[in-house]
Amino acid sequence: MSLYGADLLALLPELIIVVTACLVIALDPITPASRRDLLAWLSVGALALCLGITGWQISTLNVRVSAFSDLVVVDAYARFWKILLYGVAGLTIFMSLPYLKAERIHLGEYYGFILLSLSGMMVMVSGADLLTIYLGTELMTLSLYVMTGLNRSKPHSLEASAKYLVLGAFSSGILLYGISLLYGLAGSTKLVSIADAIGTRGADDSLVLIATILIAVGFGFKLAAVPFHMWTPDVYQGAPTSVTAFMAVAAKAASFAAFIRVFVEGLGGLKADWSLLFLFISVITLVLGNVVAIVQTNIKRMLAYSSIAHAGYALIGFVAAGRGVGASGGTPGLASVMIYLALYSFMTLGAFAVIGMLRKGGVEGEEIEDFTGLAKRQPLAAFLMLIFMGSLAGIPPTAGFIGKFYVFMAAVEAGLTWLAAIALIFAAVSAYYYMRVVMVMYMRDPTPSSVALPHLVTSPALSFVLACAVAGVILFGLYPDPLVSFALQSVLTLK
Amino acid sequence: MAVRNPIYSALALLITLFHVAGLYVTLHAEFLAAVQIIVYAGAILVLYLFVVMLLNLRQDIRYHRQWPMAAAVGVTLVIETVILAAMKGWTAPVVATGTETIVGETGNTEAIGDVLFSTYLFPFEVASLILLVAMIGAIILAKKDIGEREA
Amino acid sequence: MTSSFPWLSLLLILPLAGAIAMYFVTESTARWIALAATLADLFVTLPLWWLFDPQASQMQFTEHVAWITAPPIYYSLGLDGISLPLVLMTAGIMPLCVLASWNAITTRVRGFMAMLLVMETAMVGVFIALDFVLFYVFWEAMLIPMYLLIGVWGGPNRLYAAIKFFLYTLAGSVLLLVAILVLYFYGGHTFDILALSQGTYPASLQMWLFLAFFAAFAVKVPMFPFHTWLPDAHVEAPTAGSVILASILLKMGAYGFLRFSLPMLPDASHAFTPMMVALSIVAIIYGAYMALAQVDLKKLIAYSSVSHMGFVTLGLFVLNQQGIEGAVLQMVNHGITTGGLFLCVGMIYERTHSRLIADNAGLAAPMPKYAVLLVIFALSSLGLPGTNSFVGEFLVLVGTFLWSKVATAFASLGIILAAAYLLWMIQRVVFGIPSPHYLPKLRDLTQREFATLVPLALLVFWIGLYPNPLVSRMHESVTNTLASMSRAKLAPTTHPSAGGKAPLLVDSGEPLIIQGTSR
Amino acid sequence: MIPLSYYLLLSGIVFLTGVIGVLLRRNIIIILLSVELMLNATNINFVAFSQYFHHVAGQVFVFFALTVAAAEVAVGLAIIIALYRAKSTINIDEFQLLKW
Repeated sequence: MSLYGADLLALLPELIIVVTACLVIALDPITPASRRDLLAWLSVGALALCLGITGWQISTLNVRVSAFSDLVVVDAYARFWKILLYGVAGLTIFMSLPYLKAERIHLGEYYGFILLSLSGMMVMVSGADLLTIYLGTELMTLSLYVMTGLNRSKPHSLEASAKYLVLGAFSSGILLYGISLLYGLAGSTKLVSIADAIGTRGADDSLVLIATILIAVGFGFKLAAVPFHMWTPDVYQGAPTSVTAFMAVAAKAASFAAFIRVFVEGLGGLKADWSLLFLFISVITLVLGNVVAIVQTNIKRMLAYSSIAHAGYALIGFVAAGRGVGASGGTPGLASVMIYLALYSFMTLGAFAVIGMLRKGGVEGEEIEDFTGLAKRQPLAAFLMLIFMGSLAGIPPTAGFIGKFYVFMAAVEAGLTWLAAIALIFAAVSAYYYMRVVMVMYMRDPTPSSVALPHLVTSPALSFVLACAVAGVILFGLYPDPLVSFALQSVLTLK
Repeated sequence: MAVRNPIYSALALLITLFHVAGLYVTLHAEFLAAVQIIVYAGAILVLYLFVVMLLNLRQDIRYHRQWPMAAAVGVTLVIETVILAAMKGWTAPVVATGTETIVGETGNTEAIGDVLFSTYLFPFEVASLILLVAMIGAIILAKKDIGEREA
Repeated sequence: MTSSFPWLSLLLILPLAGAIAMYFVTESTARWIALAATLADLFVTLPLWWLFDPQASQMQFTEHVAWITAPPIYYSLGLDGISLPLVLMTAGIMPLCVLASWNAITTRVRGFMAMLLVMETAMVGVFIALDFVLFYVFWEAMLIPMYLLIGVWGGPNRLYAAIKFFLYTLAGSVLLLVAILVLYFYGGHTFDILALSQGTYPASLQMWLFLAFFAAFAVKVPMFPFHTWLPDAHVEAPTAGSVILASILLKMGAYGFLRFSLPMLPDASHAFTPMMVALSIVAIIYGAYMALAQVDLKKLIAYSSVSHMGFVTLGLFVLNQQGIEGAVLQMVNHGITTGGLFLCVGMIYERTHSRLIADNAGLAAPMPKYAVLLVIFALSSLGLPGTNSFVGEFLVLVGTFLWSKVATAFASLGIILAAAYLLWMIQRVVFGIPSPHYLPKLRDLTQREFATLVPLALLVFWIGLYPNPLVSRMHESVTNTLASMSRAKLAPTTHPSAGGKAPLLVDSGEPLIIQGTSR
Repeated sequence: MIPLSYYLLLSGIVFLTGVIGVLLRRNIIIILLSVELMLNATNINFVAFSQYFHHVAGQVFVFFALTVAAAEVAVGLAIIIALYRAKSTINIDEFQLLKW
């Protein structure tokens, strides 16, 4: 019997990603600068291969496979997120190709970091033990710290990286302390043992509560939930746009995936407590995110606050899951979070792709004012941005509406009608700042005095990203059935 | 009182780290005690000191502008902890009956080495990736001429 | 009666296809494509008038296709006597909007026409959707095209007007979504509008749902305290936008009250009747009073719309056959008349580039054809016997009389005020002394413009003199609505998860809809 | 034999010291040093519990936590050096950090 043969087979996608990442990093010094595109294509090829393997796993092993002494599991839930993450990473690489060249930071290592970060995310979504989840989180964020600081010609890039690192390390410390307390309670860091221990000890133990709160705070930072959001705007603004997109979509999705698994599988016995905690957090998150976004003038900063607000919406589905009643329990709520984040990826990636295209006199145009009159010069790009903004605002028939629909449906089913009402009112508030971008693009003429008119740097790779994003937004907006049933089935493997 | 010079802070931390290593010894974690001194004191702290001296930081305006807020948060946390601990008490942990290796039969170092390459092989690999990222990341970030690489 | 031919889907697809075609054509052909698409839609709609069975009270031409499985949402369409006239009116108005924009819109014609066509799909969709989620999708899908119509092609203050319109309508309708979701769980896990209309709901829940519906529909109508977006939007929108707003969009709020509030929430509707009637009467008098004070033609007509829509909500909420039939008729009438008036204003604006009454005085001599048509529409708007509005307002007032004589008296004031502001407007615009500065610009109507206005004028007289075909077609549906109101049996106050399982009207095996036993 | 609760109390104090240090101090290096305090508090917990349970799992966790701490420091100090080169300051207030 080969040592760990079956285990390695279950984690074949991770293996491929890691090997490709090392290969990309190793090949970078011997690749001439003009041929560096090849490294990107190599990475995309690995992602496509993994997508095929994970897809094949879905059709063959529709069960929960544990590997490496139960430290990781490969189940339908993990596969849902992995497929999403492959897609996001692939589109990010496509988006990065022209962007990095335009910013003159086209490094081969960049693609290696994307893949290493991705492998961290994959460990996170598969982790069945707090140790693996913690290590996966660190692998993801460490790569992101480096990628954030990559663009040194921009004044904010390194600063953003420093902020990200300090607050990231701080939050990991808090998370780790919570984990250590849970270890003290359960004698193991496996989620199943923790669930057992909480089952026997009950929720009244003060140490259980402290540990839960600390872990909630630690994850709160990763999810950018208020009041742990303060790193988000600075980091989103300072990071290179393609990295921001990757962070806003993939890191958020992976954090949510691990977060849900920890709280449902490990701390499921404390449902009543944490659903109350996150009820408050979700309300202040979406209120603050939406209100502060109104006053932003930098579009990346605005999207950062919007991303905070969207985390609030996704948390509503999570709270609904905690309050879920009856036989279906939290299933609709958890599925709604998965649907929401999957759909959110399309529109956010699309919006950031448009932002990354916009150049103004050699530098990136990222002020909202830079979009002035875009509809006249680049009608198609402006129209795509219109669709993404409408989708972010949740206007049907776009994907954003479907995401909100399922979240609010879960909330109403769990008896949180008032929460749905508040959230929807703030969705109307959010429409104001999304529509302001549309207004600037369509209804204002560029002032003749502005010296450098913004223009778009297009490339086939970017067109592909935009086409994928807009197709996702429209097709899932019109026919979300495949995604919904996939999410509903996947969530059932969560114990 | 907070010490003004970051070097003193780092040296104070070094002492703390030695003490923690001592605690490990009392807890029969000899291997970790050694690692603590080698990695923390020998590598991490030296790195800190190196950077502090490289950047030649002497002056340090001590407190953050928002220190009243931070102090309030800190005090609240302390009170909360005390209340929670006093109120509910802490029941003794259940001794798990897992399959994890029991310390003591073999030596501490041997036991850790044993599980590290069997039970915890997967995290070990992930940790190696983390170190890889840190290494390459530090090189990329600290290198001077990143922009000029693009032809 | 289920027709095998998907008439209604065709109605939705034709304009959408036209909108997509805009991407591939040149600016000059865009106008022709848009005209062709809207006319094609009209010609698909017209046969429905004869195919419609006036004796049947249920939905006709229904289509029912599964769209989303969990929760069960259907692509479900159908027409009854209430929606048929509104769909016909929509299909009839749209070609006129295209014609009215023929020369008025010079920039980004393709985009403009595409937005008009998307609007048509959404508006028709709202009137024919039989699934609540589908309805909501169409309802919200109108927001962005209308926002762009006002904001891109509108007047000088268009940015303010567009965002105001957008936020008012969106803020109103978000609560509608919550209400829809709540109804889903209380009404037996279905979004089917007809099934939900048969359900019974606890009284306190009905009150909350009514308020949520009210927020959405009252903003759209617009009812009195929520009307402030309307003058801005009407004034700043291009002519076609004003016509769409006045003729069709405003009807959606009233249609929502009639289709959802009344049959689904009969007890709440009864309870809120005094409030609704009071607000309607305030709107009638306030709108007319404000219209008296306007010097801008578009603003005058905008406020007259507030007044006239007050009659519609008044007729709906006196909750009797005459009142509701009058209201539906008045919806169609207002669409024709006000649409005509806005078209007239748009035409004179193209000539003088001013909408002020003072600048457009004395048109009878230089523009006789125009003057005649303007007078016709104005007289129709003030409810002169023989014109369409007379029939509608008369029916509404009869219905109101059955409910309260005092309310009728107050509502009649509105008619008198309408006569005052419209006749005064006519006196100045048609028979005043033309200002010499503008006189050379006053050419009479071109053939295109004439063709735009004459169909509406014919409808004014046809409905005014012979409304029976229209009324007879809506009779059964209104009876049906009232019948479903009179059941008015309150459900016991329970959360659906507390009691037994509600009957599943639309079956589905998905786990999402399984209800628990207790919380 | 020292009771377990003594270790927990100590680690709690060290952890809070670290948290307050992060929130209060404004020099980015000292903030990172405070984070090290937090991590050490965690490690004390792990080792104490590990001894209590007679399980090696806690010690393994400490081993990994140490690895991560080293990696974080390496990247963090690299960023600081680059930042100092660009701005000649590592004072956190100049970056507008920790805005509430």
